[in-house]
Amino acid sequence: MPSGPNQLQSKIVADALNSAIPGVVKTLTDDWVEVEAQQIEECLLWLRDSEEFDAAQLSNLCAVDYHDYFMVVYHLQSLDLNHQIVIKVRTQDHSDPIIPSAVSVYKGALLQERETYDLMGIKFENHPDMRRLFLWDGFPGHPLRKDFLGIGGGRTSGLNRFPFENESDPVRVINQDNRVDDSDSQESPSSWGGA
Amino acid sequence: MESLGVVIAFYVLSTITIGSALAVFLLRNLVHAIVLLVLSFLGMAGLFLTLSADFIAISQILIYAGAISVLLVFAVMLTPLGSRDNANSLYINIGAPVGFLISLLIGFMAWNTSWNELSSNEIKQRDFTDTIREIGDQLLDKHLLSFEVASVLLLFALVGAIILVKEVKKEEDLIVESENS
Amino acid sequence: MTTSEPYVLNIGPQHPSTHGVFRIRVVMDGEKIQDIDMIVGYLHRSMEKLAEERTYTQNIPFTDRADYLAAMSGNLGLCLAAERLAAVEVPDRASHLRVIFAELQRIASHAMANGTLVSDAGAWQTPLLYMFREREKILDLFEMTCGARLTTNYMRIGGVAFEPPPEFWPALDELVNELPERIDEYAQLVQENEIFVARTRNIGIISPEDAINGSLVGPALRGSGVPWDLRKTEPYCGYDNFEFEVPVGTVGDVYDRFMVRLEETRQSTKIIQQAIDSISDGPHKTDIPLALRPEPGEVYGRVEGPRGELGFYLVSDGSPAPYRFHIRAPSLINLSLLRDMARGASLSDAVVTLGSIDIVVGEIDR
Amino acid sequence: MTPKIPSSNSTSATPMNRQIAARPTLLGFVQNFSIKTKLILGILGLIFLVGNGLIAFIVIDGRLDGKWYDIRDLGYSIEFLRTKLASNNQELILGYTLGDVLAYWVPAVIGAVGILSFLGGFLLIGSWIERRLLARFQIRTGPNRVGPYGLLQPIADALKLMQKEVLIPIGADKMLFFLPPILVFIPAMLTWGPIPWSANMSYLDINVGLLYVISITSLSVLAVWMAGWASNNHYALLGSMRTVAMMVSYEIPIGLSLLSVVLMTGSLRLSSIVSWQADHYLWLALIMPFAFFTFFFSSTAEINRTPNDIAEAESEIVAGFHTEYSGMKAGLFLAVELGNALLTGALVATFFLGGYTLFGLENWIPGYLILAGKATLGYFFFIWLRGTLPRFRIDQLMSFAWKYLIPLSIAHVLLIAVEVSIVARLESVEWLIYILFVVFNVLITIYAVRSWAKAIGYTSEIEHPQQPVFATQMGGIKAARHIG
Repeated sequence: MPSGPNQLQSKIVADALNSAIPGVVKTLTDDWVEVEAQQIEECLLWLRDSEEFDAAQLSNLCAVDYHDYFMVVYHLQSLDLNHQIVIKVRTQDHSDPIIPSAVSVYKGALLQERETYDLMGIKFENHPDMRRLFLWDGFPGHPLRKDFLGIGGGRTSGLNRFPFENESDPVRVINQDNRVDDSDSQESPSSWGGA
Repeated sequence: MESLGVVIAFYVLSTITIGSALAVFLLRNLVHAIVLLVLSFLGMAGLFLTLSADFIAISQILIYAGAISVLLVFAVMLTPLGSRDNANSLYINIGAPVGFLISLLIGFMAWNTSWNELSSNEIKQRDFTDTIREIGDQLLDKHLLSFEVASVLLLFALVGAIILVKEVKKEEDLIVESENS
Repeated sequence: MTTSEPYVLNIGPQHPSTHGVFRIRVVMDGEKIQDIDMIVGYLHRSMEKLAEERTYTQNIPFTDRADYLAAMSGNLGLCLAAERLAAVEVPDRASHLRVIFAELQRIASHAMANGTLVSDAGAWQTPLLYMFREREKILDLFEMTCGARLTTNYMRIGGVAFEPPPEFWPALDELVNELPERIDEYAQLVQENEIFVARTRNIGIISPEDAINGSLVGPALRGSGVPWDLRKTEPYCGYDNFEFEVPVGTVGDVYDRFMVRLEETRQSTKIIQQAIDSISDGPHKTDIPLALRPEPGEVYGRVEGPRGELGFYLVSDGSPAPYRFHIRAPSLINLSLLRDMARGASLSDAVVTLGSIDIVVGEIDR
Repeated sequence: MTPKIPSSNSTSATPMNRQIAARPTLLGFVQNFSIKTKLILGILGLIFLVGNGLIAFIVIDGRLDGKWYDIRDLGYSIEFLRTKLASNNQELILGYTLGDVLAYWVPAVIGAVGILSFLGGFLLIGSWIERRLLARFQIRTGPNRVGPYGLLQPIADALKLMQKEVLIPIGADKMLFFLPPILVFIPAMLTWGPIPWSANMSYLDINVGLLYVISITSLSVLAVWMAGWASNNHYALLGSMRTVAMMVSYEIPIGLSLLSVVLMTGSLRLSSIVSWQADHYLWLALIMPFAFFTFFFSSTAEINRTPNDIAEAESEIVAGFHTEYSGMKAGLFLAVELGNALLTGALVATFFLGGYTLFGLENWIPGYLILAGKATLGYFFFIWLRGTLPRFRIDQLMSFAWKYLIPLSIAHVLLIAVEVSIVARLESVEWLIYILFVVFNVLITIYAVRSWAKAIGYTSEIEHPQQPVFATQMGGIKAARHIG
């Protein structure tokens, strides 16, 4: 049984997806369908335009850190048919995850993908404006990762000190490549990037 | 002939007028030059006042200090940042002889005019209280033709400005030129 | 030669019309906007990270501080999601109380949104303060019930924290009785104002297709003519037992969004009245374990907050704290289309458009 | 059933509400006076009125010289004092006698001190009035902490502003940044010159008074532009350019509306305009309502008041041209704004509402009190607008000026010119003609404004209401995507 009240049976979604784009579904549970990472854009486009599913709106996009890999979760919904579809994507590696962007399909993914990149460090390919959203450029690390602050592998991720407290901080050493640059360097619109 | 106050006022106002006009010429900063030009206009208005020409003085303030300066402000604001300096030295080779010739002309005319020197008694008798009615009468009576010609000219300028604005969308500089002229 | 040079205008982080510490860098050509870039994060508190260290109940105060103008709705969203995750039943009286408080919060929040919108249009705070009149009374009711006016922290997993005090009910009756009249007054104050109408009609139009594709929710989506309201489509807390209408705009401009909000406050009054009439005796809370340990799994619970779909994506690994706690912030996602709307508009229109989207910076940044 | 226990004091359930309910009010204070106090206050008020009336009577009756100061009377005054002081007719300085000096300086000082102290007093009390009134419009209390009923609030504000540091932004043009707060003050003060405060009571009763008013007020543009330019701030520059554009546009309707005034009264001298209205027992606002409206509306644009306060539109460009000014410099801008509002009230009163006259009442009440009352009424009206209306957009304002006000003003000038020539030919039944004109002008103004608006393609937004529809009327939620 799917957990959401109006959620579609993921089996139906998976079958339809597989018949449209062969071999795209990787795993599937009651709740969600996991699809091939490189084909997510295609998948979403098909779901959006199909008569049967009509996933017109991207309701929510976020990512979950499972220590070894990330799951990016797409909550789609149809406003006509009043149902929800949950699609997931697993990233290949944990250190530098990259998946295709959904902005070309859903404009609403614009800020959500930037947020995910900022806090989780997942890069979205072909996103028109892939910059950090909340934190400043040069912030060391991505705070929502379970191994933020270098306490890798452990279950707890306590933020025991702020990254910039003093120079001799070991945390500082880990992130020494990233320089803190909070200056207003983007005076000209051309350097803002994006469409 | 004149009371001392008027004489003092004349010299102070002339100093202000000529001084600020010179500064307009010499200053590098175009914006400062505009401000000083307005000061020069105001000094001129004061000079008119010393001659009991109240209407002309007020018109000087209204038209030159109030309106022309705003026009200049617009011109400056529409000028690109790079050329916003008082580039007078560029044209000094042409400007100096032209200016010299003009002042020569004015001087010659001043010399040549038979000034109607009024005695202080005559001045006292003359009524300066209602210059404006006299000006109005003169304009609509003796100088009616020139008055009408001037108004038609202004109408042409107005229509021309509108046509320029409507037509030339890509070359906005023409608009400013028409405003400046 | 004259050319017009584009220049960069920094609107915010401290600016009267950004409603908080929100910053927009605008490339302007005279009065026209060529391009904008939003810079958010001045109020970022990393709530989602902090929440992974706390139990579900301990996370409820975070929702107060996310959307600080609609704390009750945030409380409700988290509680509903956690209840679904842990399979907790809610007593009927608690559901009714939740509906009453959530709808009161909606009225208060819409009053704020509409008031600030008119202020952005240049009315010197008069409509804002008029709309604050009812908001004050609602906040008084909150204060009576849970001791706080903004950060209420009132709902709990399995019900609500407190039974309202005895003087709450007559005050609520009085408020509900006078509200329709007051809302008519606001409608008249603004609708018959030619200047306001001229400033908002046909400004910042969003087409229904764009609104859906841009993930717009709430009054922003309904203003564009899409009848979508989670209280109708995915009823929670027994909303299917109440009769109310979903107002929908016809053009999709600023004025429509304003009017949709105003009409929603009317409908909320109706819902509150029905909830008062149908509330029954009983416990206001079911007892749950102090450290709730839901089964491993995930849930995406959502409510129709004042700003639209307020979602909570919770992932449990069986421990008392959520493994992942994500807030789907409508304020942030509604801004997806701001750049498209602002391009080519004048500065004054952009300000009004931003006001009509009704952002809360606490929720954007979290 | 539900535990709805009735409670008597439900509205004052919170401590804050109780505190608010217990707060004293001005009305309550007056009502709580004993009957004796009320009587004494009433008698004092009567004495004040009667005393003023007596003074006015003496002044008007010629027992004292009614002339206060007038540049045209300088010569007469000098002669008068010269003869009076003939015994002491020795040269004092630079050929001037004591009589000359006195005749020049005494009235000048009296007039300047009079006007400035009135203005200064008003600037102090005016900000209190504005804040209290606005608070009343906005159902709040307003300043009520400093002094009785917050009356000392303006002084506290001024002290606060004086203590604050005056910042000069990096990259500012220091000279131009320093000047504007002073420069905006000059036109604001000078414009008070030709306004007649009472019969023969005018600081500068020149025969080009009306032109003087227009030209001096147009000077403040430059100060505003300098402030915006020198601040090195985009908000300030935007605000100042908006001001410049708007002032240039709105000076034309102002000039045209005043032109009709000149046509009708046949004089540019402000005291003559007032006495024309007094002689005919007819306010110009009645006979030319369009000019009255145009002048009032355009004045709101000139002095940056709502609904035309786009130059310092708070929600858009923070504070407009004085964004970067702090401390007392910002205070000066605010004071000028306030003074200008009062000045505009006085100008409207002088041009259109009979100035210091009030249908013969000016013989019993001093004219300056009547004028101050009318000016304050205008100021009240500005506060009212500020508490009520939103702001126009700049393009809306511009098109309003160029498309509506200017063409209609030109037509209006023609209309008034025709009417003046009719009056000149039918002087015997002048009063009847004027009554006819009042009725005709009101009707033609309404008709012309409506038909012009229609001709130019304007449709009232309110007449075509745009209401949200309900989802059930649209066929429910399912129709979501297919709405046109």
